[in-house]
Amino acid sequence: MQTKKIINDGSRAVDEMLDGIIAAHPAHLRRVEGSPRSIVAVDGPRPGKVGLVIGGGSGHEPTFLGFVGKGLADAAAIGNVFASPPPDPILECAKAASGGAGVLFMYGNYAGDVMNFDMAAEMAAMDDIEVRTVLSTDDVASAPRDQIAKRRGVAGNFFIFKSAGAACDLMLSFDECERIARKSNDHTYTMGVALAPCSLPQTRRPNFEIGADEMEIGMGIHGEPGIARGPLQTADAITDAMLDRILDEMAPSRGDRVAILVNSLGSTPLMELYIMNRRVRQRLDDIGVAVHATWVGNYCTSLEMAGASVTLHRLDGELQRMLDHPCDCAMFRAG
Amino acid sequence: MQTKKIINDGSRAVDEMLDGIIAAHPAHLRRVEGSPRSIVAVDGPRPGKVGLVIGGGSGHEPTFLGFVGKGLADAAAIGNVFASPPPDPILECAKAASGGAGVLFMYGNYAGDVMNFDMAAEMAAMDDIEVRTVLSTDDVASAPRDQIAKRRGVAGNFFIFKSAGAACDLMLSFDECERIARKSNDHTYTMGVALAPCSLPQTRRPNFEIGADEMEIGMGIHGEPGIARGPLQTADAITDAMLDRILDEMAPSRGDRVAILVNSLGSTPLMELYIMNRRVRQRLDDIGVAVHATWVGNYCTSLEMAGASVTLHRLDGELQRMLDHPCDCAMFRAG
Amino acid sequence: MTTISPAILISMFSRIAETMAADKDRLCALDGVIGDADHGIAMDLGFGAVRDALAAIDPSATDPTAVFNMAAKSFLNAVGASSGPLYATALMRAGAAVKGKTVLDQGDFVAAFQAMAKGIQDRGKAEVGEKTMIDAWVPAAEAAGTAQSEGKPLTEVLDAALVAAEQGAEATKQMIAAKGRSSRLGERSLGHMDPGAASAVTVIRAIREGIVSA
Amino acid sequence: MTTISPAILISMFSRIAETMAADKDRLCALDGVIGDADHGIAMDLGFGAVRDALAAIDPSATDPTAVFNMAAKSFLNAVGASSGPLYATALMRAGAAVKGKTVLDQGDFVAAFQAMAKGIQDRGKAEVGEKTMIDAWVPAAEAAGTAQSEGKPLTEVLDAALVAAEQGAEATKQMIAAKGRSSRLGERSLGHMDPGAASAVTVIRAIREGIVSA
Ligand SMILES: Nc1ncnc2c1ncn2[C@@H]1O[C@H](COP(=O)(O)OP(=O)(O)O)[C@@H](O)[C@H]1O
Ligand SMILES: Nc1ncnc2c1ncn2[C@@H]1O[C@H](COP(=O)(O)OP(=O)(O)O)[C@@H](O)[C@H]1O
Ligand SMILES: [Mg+2]
Ligand SMILES: [Mg+2]
Ligand SMILES: [Mg+2]
Ligand SMILES: [Mg+2]
Repeated sequence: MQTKKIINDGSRAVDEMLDGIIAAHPAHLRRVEGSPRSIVAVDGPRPGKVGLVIGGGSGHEPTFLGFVGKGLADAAAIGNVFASPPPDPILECAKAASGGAGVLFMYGNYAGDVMNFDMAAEMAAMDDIEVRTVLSTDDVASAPRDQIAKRRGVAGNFFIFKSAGAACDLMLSFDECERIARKSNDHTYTMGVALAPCSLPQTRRPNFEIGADEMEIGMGIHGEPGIARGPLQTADAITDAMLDRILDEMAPSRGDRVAILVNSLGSTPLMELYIMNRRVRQRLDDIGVAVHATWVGNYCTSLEMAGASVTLHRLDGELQRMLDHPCDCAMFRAG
Repeated sequence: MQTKKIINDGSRAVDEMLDGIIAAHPAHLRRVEGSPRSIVAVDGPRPGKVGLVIGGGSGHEPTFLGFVGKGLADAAAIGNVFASPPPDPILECAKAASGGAGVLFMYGNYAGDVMNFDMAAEMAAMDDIEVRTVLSTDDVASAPRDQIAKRRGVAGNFFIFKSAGAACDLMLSFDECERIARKSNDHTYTMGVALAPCSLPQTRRPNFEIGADEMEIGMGIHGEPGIARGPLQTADAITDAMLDRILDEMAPSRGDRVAILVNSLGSTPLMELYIMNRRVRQRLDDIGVAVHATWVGNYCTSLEMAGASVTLHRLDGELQRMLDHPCDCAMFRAG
Repeated sequence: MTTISPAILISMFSRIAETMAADKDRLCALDGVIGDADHGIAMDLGFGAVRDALAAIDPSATDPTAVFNMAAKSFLNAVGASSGPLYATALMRAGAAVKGKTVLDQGDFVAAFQAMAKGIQDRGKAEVGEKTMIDAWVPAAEAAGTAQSEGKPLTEVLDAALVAAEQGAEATKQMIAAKGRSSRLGERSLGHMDPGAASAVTVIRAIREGIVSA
Repeated sequence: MTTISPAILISMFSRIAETMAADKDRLCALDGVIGDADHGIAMDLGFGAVRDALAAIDPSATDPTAVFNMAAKSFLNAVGASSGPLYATALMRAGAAVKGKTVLDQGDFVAAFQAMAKGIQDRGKAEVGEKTMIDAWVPAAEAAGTAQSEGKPLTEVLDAALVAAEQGAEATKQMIAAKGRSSRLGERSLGHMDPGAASAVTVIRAIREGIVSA
């Protein structure tokens, strides 16, 4: 039996989605002429500004499209579901985002994305666009600490892209934008839990199997297996398991400040996310860590997967300024 | 087998959710002292302004809490999951929202809500707060045209509350606020489709049954049966079925303007919603109806129910001004 | 048993709470068919709150009206929903019907019982035949009144009420809902018992047991 | 069959596309175990796009390099993902290896085949033993080279390549993934065949059939 989806034709789903997005948000988003999978901020790129190009597979909405807008990303290249875009639309984004001051490529650390974005960067260089790449690696569950470069990028993109976008919008130098982007990634820690799979529009079959009373801690946003599978626990126990690992890495001191993102992987409703946020706050209060701002909702999804992630973004003065810097995106509010 | 939820104790879920919401959004929301289910806009009520109190059962987040903020609702009274709040927290909201110019009660038209809000209105009258009530009845599937007063209020609350909130924020008279609220309701048409049930935190069992290849057109946001159950169709066919009914009621002329809300009932992802929006636009373009603004996402949910609704809000100059009037709510952006 | 003290009323409410907890799942399932699947939760929560509130008071320092009023208030605040105002009004009317009494005789109790049905009707404005709890409560109140006027003992009065409630609830299967959530169902509500009528039977049965065994 | 014309290459790609469509679900299922369940979609999409692009060109007015380049480009643009750059690089290298030829003799074809494996390695930087498509492609290229240097006919060269690819794919079950999505799985990737290695076998089998039956 196929899973239920409100679609027409699985192989057309991404393009039809983009049609619907462009129709819905004409004040924020436009397509690059002739490159329908390259989406640009109407009010984004400008001369002298470092351009910010993000992108990756579809199915994570509002990531990446939702993060395109003034003060955040200038353009996003959109792939098939859970598949990196090919180099061409990335290159078109780079051209559209380029203001002559260099272009940052930022995306989650996945083999496919790295290959395609690298090919696009080479092609951009031939067009005299200097590209630098900052990979996000916020998923602390995806590799041990001594292999941080192998970690995946997940919901923490929200903060990582946000800081970089603010740095670009403030017309900082290419070096500074890159530095801030890297620093933001280093200050961002995510951990997720999955309860039920999603299904791809083309297959309409669950993309992984999980017992009716099981959860998987650390599972990736494409259903990549995590670090432990076991019986479903309470919201507090799940949140604690994630925070233990995050706090262990972050090693905060009393008086530190963070921003929080409690993110739904798709079908986990706000009620459950806010119950988790309550626990996050209890834990942070206990150790004297202050919370500067909190986002709760669907920010980095895996279609209709059930589960959630918690991201802590450790702030210093600079990162806080970047976070508070205004941005104007179609799908959410921040700054 | 119980459904999977990230909760602690089903009977504490609503209160723990509210703890998490207040922790996340201190700049927007606060609780009425001593009445933990009464949530007030930090920056909302003020002397001389008509107060706007909304409310209803939990499980529809970001409805109703998300609509509390400057320029929208002053306060929301929160019930158990899918259950009207009792009169006491509604009364406390009325007191908190009252600026001496009268208080509007606005909520979806459900027997339970009507009884509880009416009792609260009587109690408010004893406290010399004049209350008037405007019920939302935007669900065109829920009763035939000759029984509009029996219709349910669903996702169209977004527009209906928004116009009323703007009227209140503009310091219009009680009569004017009430008139605009009623007019906005009369100009709002919603129709939904459900694909899979949700489950209540206390029962952890699906709240209705539906075949693995079935959908139900017109189903209500608490799983109330709709007008037709049949095999799942394509996004375009589903959208057409909903629009046919909506447009038949709205009877637009060429040149009319509308705002659109394509809303997820919970687990239906943005990809599917935007595919639907694409079709809505095709249909409206075909009949020469202009689109002033579009919202797509989770605005009125039924926990993790799968399905979506389409709302058209027919604009004239006045309603467009109300829609464009700024508001500042925790969970979304509008105006 | 000829007089009903506040202590008996309190234990009667505690029995209602117990029965409702056991009946919760069935009522949710019934509500799932024609409503929103929460009626058992509401009734369990409501009478659970009543039991807890009443457990905190001293039966020797209160009167029946106060017991009914406290029950009404705690039910309402715990529940909201449709059942909240309906049962809260029922209980407040029962309290009003026996105002000034320190204990209740059979006539007082039957009057309180009938006031409950009247309260639900006044609050909900439903008529018999609209597939609501009214279809159990109204025949039950009438049967109690008839049995009472025939001079039957309280046990038999309540037996008659229960039988009438059961028949009334059964009859809702043949009705098309006209009030509440299920009223938008039309013909599709046919064949299913109204959950509020079903829980009314549970309440009335527990009242009977609470009084008979006192 | 001693020379391979552009027309034969085009029909070979069309056979790959056909085989991949039939294999799509199995490949998605394999990817579902250790990856993100889309590998069959990518391969089907990619070779489907190759077939469609090649169907539009005139075989008599093109050369093998142009065929491979068009295949590379259409695969890449349809797919992205990991398979896109890997197969696109493979196909471009194949095209480069036979630059200037109007038809391919056996030696040309084997050189193109080996260039594909080299291209995948250069692009993905994976070593044999890291549980990727390399574990099928590299042994296949080596086996083809050996058979070719032994003077075997092309049919047997490709037979040898296919057998080596099958063995290589089978061997990935015993490997712990070190590249791509599944590299975060650690020990949990043991026991499962790598989907990219599995699809490499499908590609190589279809190449063999396309050439042998030409
Ligand atoms: N106006 C009314 N008068 C009497 N009973 C009503 C009325 N409206 C609803 N009911 C009863 O309430 C029951 C549903 O109660 P419940 O599920 O607790 O509330 P909700 O409908 O708010 O979820 C129905 O089965 C019906 O018996
Ligand atoms: N660096 C690499 N070198 C060679 N092959 C790789 C590499 N990374 C991934 N692969 C192959 O790609 C396959 C997955 O491809 P696919 O599912 O299409 O892409 P994605 O991982 O982007 O979803 C893996 O099974 C593996 O064989
Ligand atoms: Mg993929
Ligand atoms: Mg309810
Ligand atoms: Mg109910
Ligand atoms: Mg894959």
